[in-house]
Formats: sequence, structure tokens, C-alpha cells
Amino acid sequence: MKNNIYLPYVMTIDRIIEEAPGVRTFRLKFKDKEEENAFSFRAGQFAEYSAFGEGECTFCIASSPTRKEYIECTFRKAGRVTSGLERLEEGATMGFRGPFGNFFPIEEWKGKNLLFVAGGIALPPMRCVIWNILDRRDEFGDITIVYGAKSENDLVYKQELKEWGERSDVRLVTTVDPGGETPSWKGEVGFVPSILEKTAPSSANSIAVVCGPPVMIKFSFPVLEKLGFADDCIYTTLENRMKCGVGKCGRCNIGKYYVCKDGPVFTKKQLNDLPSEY
Amino acid sequence: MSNLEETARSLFKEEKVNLIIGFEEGSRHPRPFFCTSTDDIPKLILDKRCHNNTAVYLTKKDLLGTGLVGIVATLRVLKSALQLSLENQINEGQFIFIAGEDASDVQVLKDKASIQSYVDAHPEIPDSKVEERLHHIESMSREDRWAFWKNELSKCIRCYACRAACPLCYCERCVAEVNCPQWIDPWAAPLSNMEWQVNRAMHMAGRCTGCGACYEACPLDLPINLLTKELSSEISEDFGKGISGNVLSSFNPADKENFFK
Amino acid sequence: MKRYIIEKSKVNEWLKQIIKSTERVLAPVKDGEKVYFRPITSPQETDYDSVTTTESAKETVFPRTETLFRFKTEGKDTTLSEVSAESYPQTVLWRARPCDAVGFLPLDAIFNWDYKDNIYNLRRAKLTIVSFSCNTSDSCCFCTSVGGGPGNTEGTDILVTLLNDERALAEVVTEKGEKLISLCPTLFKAVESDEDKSSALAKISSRFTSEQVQEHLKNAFDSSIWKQQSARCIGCGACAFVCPTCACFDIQDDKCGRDGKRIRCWDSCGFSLFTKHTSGYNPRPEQSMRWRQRLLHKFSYMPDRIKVLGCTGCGRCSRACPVDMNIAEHLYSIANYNHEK
Amino acid sequence: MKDMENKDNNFEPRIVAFVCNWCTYAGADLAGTSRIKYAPNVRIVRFPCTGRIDFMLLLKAFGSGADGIIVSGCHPNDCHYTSGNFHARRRWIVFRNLLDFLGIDVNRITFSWVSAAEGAKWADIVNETVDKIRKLGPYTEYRRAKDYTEEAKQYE
Repeated sequence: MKNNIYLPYVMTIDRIIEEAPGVRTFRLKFKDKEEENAFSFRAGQFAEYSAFGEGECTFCIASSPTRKEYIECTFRKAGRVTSGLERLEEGATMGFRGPFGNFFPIEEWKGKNLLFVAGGIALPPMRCVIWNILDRRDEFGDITIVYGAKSENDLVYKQELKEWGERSDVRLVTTVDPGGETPSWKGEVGFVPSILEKTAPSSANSIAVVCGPPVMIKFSFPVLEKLGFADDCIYTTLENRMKCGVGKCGRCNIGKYYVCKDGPVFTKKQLNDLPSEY
Repeated sequence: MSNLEETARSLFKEEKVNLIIGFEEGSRHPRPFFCTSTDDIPKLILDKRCHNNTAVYLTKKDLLGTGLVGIVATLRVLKSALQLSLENQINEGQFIFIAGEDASDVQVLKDKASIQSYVDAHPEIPDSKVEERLHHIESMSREDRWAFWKNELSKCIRCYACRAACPLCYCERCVAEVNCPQWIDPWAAPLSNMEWQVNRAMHMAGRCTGCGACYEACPLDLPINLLTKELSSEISEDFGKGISGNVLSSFNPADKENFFK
Repeated sequence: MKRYIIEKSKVNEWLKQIIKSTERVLAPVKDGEKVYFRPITSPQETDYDSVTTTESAKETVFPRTETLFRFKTEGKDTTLSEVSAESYPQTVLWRARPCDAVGFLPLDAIFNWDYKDNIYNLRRAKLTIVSFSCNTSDSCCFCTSVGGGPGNTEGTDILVTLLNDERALAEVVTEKGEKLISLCPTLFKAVESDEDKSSALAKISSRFTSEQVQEHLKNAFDSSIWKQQSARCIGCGACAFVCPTCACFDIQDDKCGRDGKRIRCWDSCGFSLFTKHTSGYNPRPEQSMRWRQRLLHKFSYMPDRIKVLGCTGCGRCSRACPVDMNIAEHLYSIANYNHEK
Repeated sequence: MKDMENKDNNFEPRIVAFVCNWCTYAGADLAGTSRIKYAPNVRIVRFPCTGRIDFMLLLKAFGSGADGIIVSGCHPNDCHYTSGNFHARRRWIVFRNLLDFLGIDVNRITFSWVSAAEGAKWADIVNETVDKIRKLGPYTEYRRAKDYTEEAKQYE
């Protein structure tokens, strides 16, 4: 970690991938080799990305920690900073400060079945875990992924979805909101919580990870409960607004916790004890 | 003519108001008070010390609820309410105004016309202190005026109390918080503070009722009411006394200026 | 703790030496009706009469706007540079109040409870606090209700108490304080025995205890008291910005052409935009929730998490509030409210 | 930029002109095609109409290094959009008053009406403005206010 906690690493944009309308993935490489060698992170952690002159914003690290040579992030153009990032071209430099926060306890999940439920732009934090786990596939049980977006075009990581769908050791269910499908669409049509209910994965010896917009999470929790998932077996990430990432600026404070320090990964059991300010 | 307590009681009973926004005794001076039941009526006060412009609450929908609301209205509250009504921010019949300057002598006003005639019948005495300061600043050299405002505004901490206290600053998203593009730098610095005050004054041009709530709210006593005051007097000079509404959203082909080449 | 006696008439002589040997001496200076900590060049500029300054002393270590680092772009490349440690001035804060001094402890905790904020720490290390015991108070003061007092030495480097018209007592708490004494060793006479300073202190009666408030806040999250108390709150940031312990901030970029700075500036949990997501979703959409956050953060979350109360009882927020949200009064009603109903 | 800060003979004023597309821009174009020579210190920013020129643009121009500003559009009654310049005129009357009250140097802002046929008038306006600003010197007074309070205090 740097001496000045607000000083970012300077990263070079190695590759830009258009994922969906307004959604891009940047593959970043450290400008400084020494910094790259010293850097490590764990699945679920986030970082502060900056377009110099526009400011910083928070997203998770979307690549797997098992792939050391680069870092990836996926973002949707929404505000000032993401618009500034979107204007950057391959070869340009940007800031990266991290990794921050806690992570998914993947080691505790060894031997268990894993269910991933994601909506829209919330697949990136999950993708980091999924690749991490696929890279060590034989240590885990069944893997089920339920992923939905507004329309077919809005699904991110299309290439990887195809790859996962073709694997025999992954059960992938993709869905789009009613009206978002094209005639050639082969996946499901419906909102994520109802498709999750229809998919009905077993809760025996299972862990569920849910990421998505607040409303999707709100309706997915009861479904998981009905399927028999215990509260401490359901994980999610909170998306509170952050600025510093290091527990100082006060934005992500909920109760005595700071999402940037004690999160972003929480179990449903932990959320039950938290004031509902997320 | 009746006293405040009786009037409030009858409003709760006969008009079925759910809430009366008024004043209560505070820790250092009277403060706004939300009276929600007849039990609280004895707390209501009204006298010369009641300075807050409580018209600021008229546009806060989450505070008002759905029912009829009464408001104890000093002259400044009524003036702001008229302007809010002109800008279609409040509707006739939405509020009952308990107008007066003292608890012993209040009258109930329900429609715009009666508020207007009340305001017309109670001309405001110009605040001599404000006038004096205005003249003092106007008589300075340009360099001194710059030094004066730079010194005053460099103290500003950007708490936006001026905005929060102003009944006419009701925008749901203020220009100070727009960041694409970022017109006004959000941090405190002499220039960005000045930019903020220029924006506030310009957006108040022709709308400001001169209540001085911005100045009274400022924790550092910055004389920011002088900016809007100056504009108000210039506007009535340039575009005519009777002009009301947002001066900048209208025009007159006969407008006179003397600086265009 | 070492104790010295200095003749009251010699205090200015001491201050003169301090001004001479220090880069920056900040002292209360009267400006119109208000009093601010400002750099002084002569002892006469100091205002000794005011109860507190309008703004808190936090700006000595946590300025309203400060540079975190600079950046320079050339083509596609960017280089970063830090602010040098020397540019933070060696500072003496003169005639602070005990509540000013104790206010640095929560700031220390916030900026160091987990990650260490070096920019803050550099400024803090260069700050020496000379506080003066309070001989007067006003209706907004409530330090004795939150564990402080008009003669409290916590957090200060030196506490000066004007015992009577002739003598002043200097209680030196730290090494930093000792250094200031050593500037004028002849002016000070060490005393062994306990000097009773209580008669020189203002009388501020305690209205509640922080333990009482903390206890009541445990189950108060869903209490109806928040809506009731915050109805008149107009949502400005005055209370947070004058508060000695409020440390919430925003990070922004200030760009001019190819150069720029990343800066931090004060922010407040009372602003509606503070927690609002870009998507428009806001976890704290109502003013009552933001008022609750303010009180819970200071009196429940901070003691729970970083073991320090987020309030010094200085009363600045109450003085600054345009609608008289008197915090002591609100805390008193919290301590006497049945939150179950 | 730095070398322009000296108030010596080498000072070259930096002028930003906010002009409307239909009249003044065309007028400036005419000045060019008629080969009328005028001072090269001006950077022209074209707007659809003077009614579109936000007052903040003027402050931003001063803050970012402009020493003088020209605001110019169609003559009254000639607006391409009928009334844009009437709105603008009102805004500038109010704004100019406010700036003057704040002690911002309104002599550094030239307001003018220049039609598409007035190439020569445009050249005169620019030349006059540049001469005036050259006499007034760089507007560092304004730019210095950009510094944060703490840093500014250290400079003093």
C-alpha cells in the first residue's frame, strides 16, 4: 500500500471491449512493473478508478485474481467520471486505487454447490468469483448461474456467457425482461427472481451469491428462502456510494459498519442486523 | 381579528387542518414549529422576534402530508407565498394563512387576492441598515469592491444554508450539484464561492422578495442578501417597478441599455 | 503533567516569542460579530473574550479544501506528484478552548482507525495546541454533558488557566507543549503542589451523560423521535461544517488544461446528495434519516467502532443553525424519551 | 500562459469572443474574406444564438485565463430566432450590474451587435477591445481568487 492512501496507481488501458450499449470493459496494466509485482487482491474486492480531471468512481475488480497479468473493470457510462473514462482510448492512462474491502470466502466454499444470481451490470463482481472458481473447478460442486438483463443486447460478457453455456460442468440460465428478446433468443424470458424460482436449484450443501439492482435483490431473497437457503449461506455485495474507499469519507457508513471496510460482501444474516440504509 | 390560539383551535376543529406551521420559543430566539395537534397549540407564539421565513416549508412535500396545512404567516412569509404561487409551486386552497405580526392580532387568509391585498396594505419599511450597506459598497472604487467581496466570500464554507433557508430555492436539483458539466466547483475557494453566489443571485433576479433569510441563515453573517437586493433595485430601475415574476424568462423590445456597441 | 505559573502580564511576551519562532500562529481574531482562527503577527490581535470561535479548529489539520496530489497529462501519459511534507506549516493554535483541543481526538481516530491518512498526520504532527480554560460559557455550551469541562486538559498540549488578575497556571501535557515553555524559560516558575483552578472556571451544569444518550440510542433507530425533531431542519450543512469532529469529505478533481489536482473538500451527511447513487436511488432519501445518521454516528456508531464520542459539547452547531436545532436540547429529549412507542 | 502574466510591453491579451452563428460569426467571416486585418488575440466561440450564451461561460473564461471577453450577436429585431437576443440583452443588463457590484471589471467585457454585413465593425470591435485590455493588463486579480483559501494565505 502506498504512503498516501489517496494516490492511485497509474494504469495503462491495454484493451477496450464493448460489452453492451454504454457498457465497456477495460483491461488495465500497471505502468510500473514493481507495483504490478507487489499487487494482489481477492475475489469480491473493489477499487477506485479515476479519469484524471473528472474524478474517481467505485467498481469491483471484474477479473479473476488467478490471472495475474492484468486487471479488468466493467462499467456503464452514467455520470461524470464514467463519461470521462468512456472517452479514453486504448493506450491511455487512468488511475486505480485498491484493492479495498472484504472478499468472498471462497476457501470456505470448497466442496459446496454454488448458485450465482445476477442482474444487468452486476455480473462483473460475480464474474471475478466465477472465473476464480472455474480455474479451480474440481474443488467445488455443481455450479449454477442465473443471469438476466433488460434485453438481449444488455447482457454483458456475451462471449464468456457462450463459453460458460457450452461447458458441461456449468449450468447457465440466461433471461431477459419481457419484451427484451429477439426472435432468435434461446434463453428464458422473465425477471430474474421468477426465473430463479423456475430454475429451482437445490439448497442442499449450497451457497448462493446474489448481485444486482436493489429491487432484484429484494425479490430474490424470498425465493432463495423458499428454496431452503439459510441466511448465512446467501451472499451479496452492497453498492453504497463511496468516495475514499478507506473508511474515512463517511458516505458508505451503515450503523457502525463501513461498506468499504466491512463490505462490500455481506451475508443475508449480517444484513438482517444492519440498519436498512443500503 | 382574533388571537392566534383561538384561530389555531378553530382551524383544527372546523377546517380540519392536520398541521399548522408556526413558531415556538426556541433556545435563543423563536424557531419554526410544526404543530400537529391541539395539545401543542399553547406552544405557538408570534411576535416581532419571529424572523424565520417559514414559507421555505411550503414546497417540502414530504413534510406537509396530504391534508390541508395552516401556516402562521408574517409579511415575509406571505410575500414568498405569493411569489411561489406566481411560479406555480403552490396552489390556491392548499394552505390557510394565519397572517399577522403578533399573536394577539391575526387574520385568516385563504385566497391569493386576500393575501395580495393584505401585503399591499402593509408596506414594508425599508431596512435602513441594508440600504446603508448597499450605498456604502456602491460608493467604493471597483478595486475596493472586489477586495471587499473577495474577503467576505473567501470565508464561505459552502454549507448552502443560504439556499436551504430561501423559500424560492426549491429546485429539486440545484445547479450547484449538476456535474455534467460542472458549472460551479463544489469546493470552498474564493472564486468558486463567488461563482456560487453569482448563480444564486442570477437565479433570484426579479424573484427575490427581499426577506433576507439567506443572510440570517448564514452562519458566518456574509452579507449575501446585498447581492439579490442590489439586483432587485437595479431591475426595478431598468425594467419598471411593477415587474414581477422571473425577469430573465421574459423581455421587452424596448429594454434600454447603454453599453452595447 | 508539569505545572508552571506565569505572570498574567507576561503571557503576551511569551506569545510574542512563539510568533517569532513558529511558521504560523493561529489565534481567535474578531471580524465583525464573528471570531475566527486566523494567522496573527502580534499578540494584540488575539481575542480573549469570545466563548468559542464561530468555526472550529479542525481546519488546522483538515482544511475545507486541500490538495491530495497533483497530476499532469502529456499525450496519453499521466504523471503524479505529491504535496511535499514541508509545505504543511509548523503551527501553534493559540487560545483554543478545551473543547477545541478534545475535538482533535475523534479526528485522530477517524483518520487512523484503519488506514492511516498521512496527509492528516503530517499536519497533525506539526500542530501544537495551547488552550485556555473557559471562564465564561453561553447557553449552547454543554461540554460537561459529554465528558468534557471548562478546565479539561484532554487533547491539548498546554492548558492555560487565568487564575486571577496576576497569575496564570500553565499545565503542560505533552513534549510539544514543553517545547513552547522552553522558548521563555525565565517567564515560568514550576509549581509542585496542586493549584486549585476550579474557582477560575465557568460553571456549566451537566444536563445528561453521554452514557445515557448512548443507552437510549441502542434501540432508537426506528424511533418516531427523528421525524419529530428534524421537521424544521432545512437540510443545510452549517452544523457539520462548523463541527470540530465532523470529518466527512468529498473527493474532486480540479483540472486546468493538462494539469490538475485531486482535492478533498468538506461534505455533510445532511445533504440529500451525500448518499445518492448515480442511478437516482438514495438509501437516505428523507431529512429525518439524515438527522438520525448525524446523531447516531456521533453518539452511537463512533463510540462503538472507534471508541471515541463524536461530540465535544462546544455548541457550535446550535449557534450556527438557522432554525435553532439545538443539539443539547435534542440529546436531552433523546435521553428522556421512550423509543418503544 | 506564465509569460503573459507580466504587465510589461510583451503582454498579449487573450480575448474570448462568444458570438452567435447567424450574425456576428458571419460578420467575422466577412471580415476575413474581405481581408480586413485585425488583432489576432481573439478566440471565437460560436453559439446558435446569443440567447444560448450562459453567463457562467463568461466567468469560466475569466477563470481559465481570458483577459477580455467579447459577447456579440444580431442587432435587436434581427434575431434568427426572433427574440433570442432580447432575452440575452436582459440577461446581460442584469449580469453586468451584478458583476460591477461584485467589483469584477466589466470594462473587460465588450458587448456588441454585429450583423453579417458588418465585417469592418467586427474588426474595429476586436481592435478596440484588444487595445483596451492591453492597457488594463492581464486579469490576474481574478485568476488568483481560484486558489484555495489555505494556499492563498500562504502566498500572501
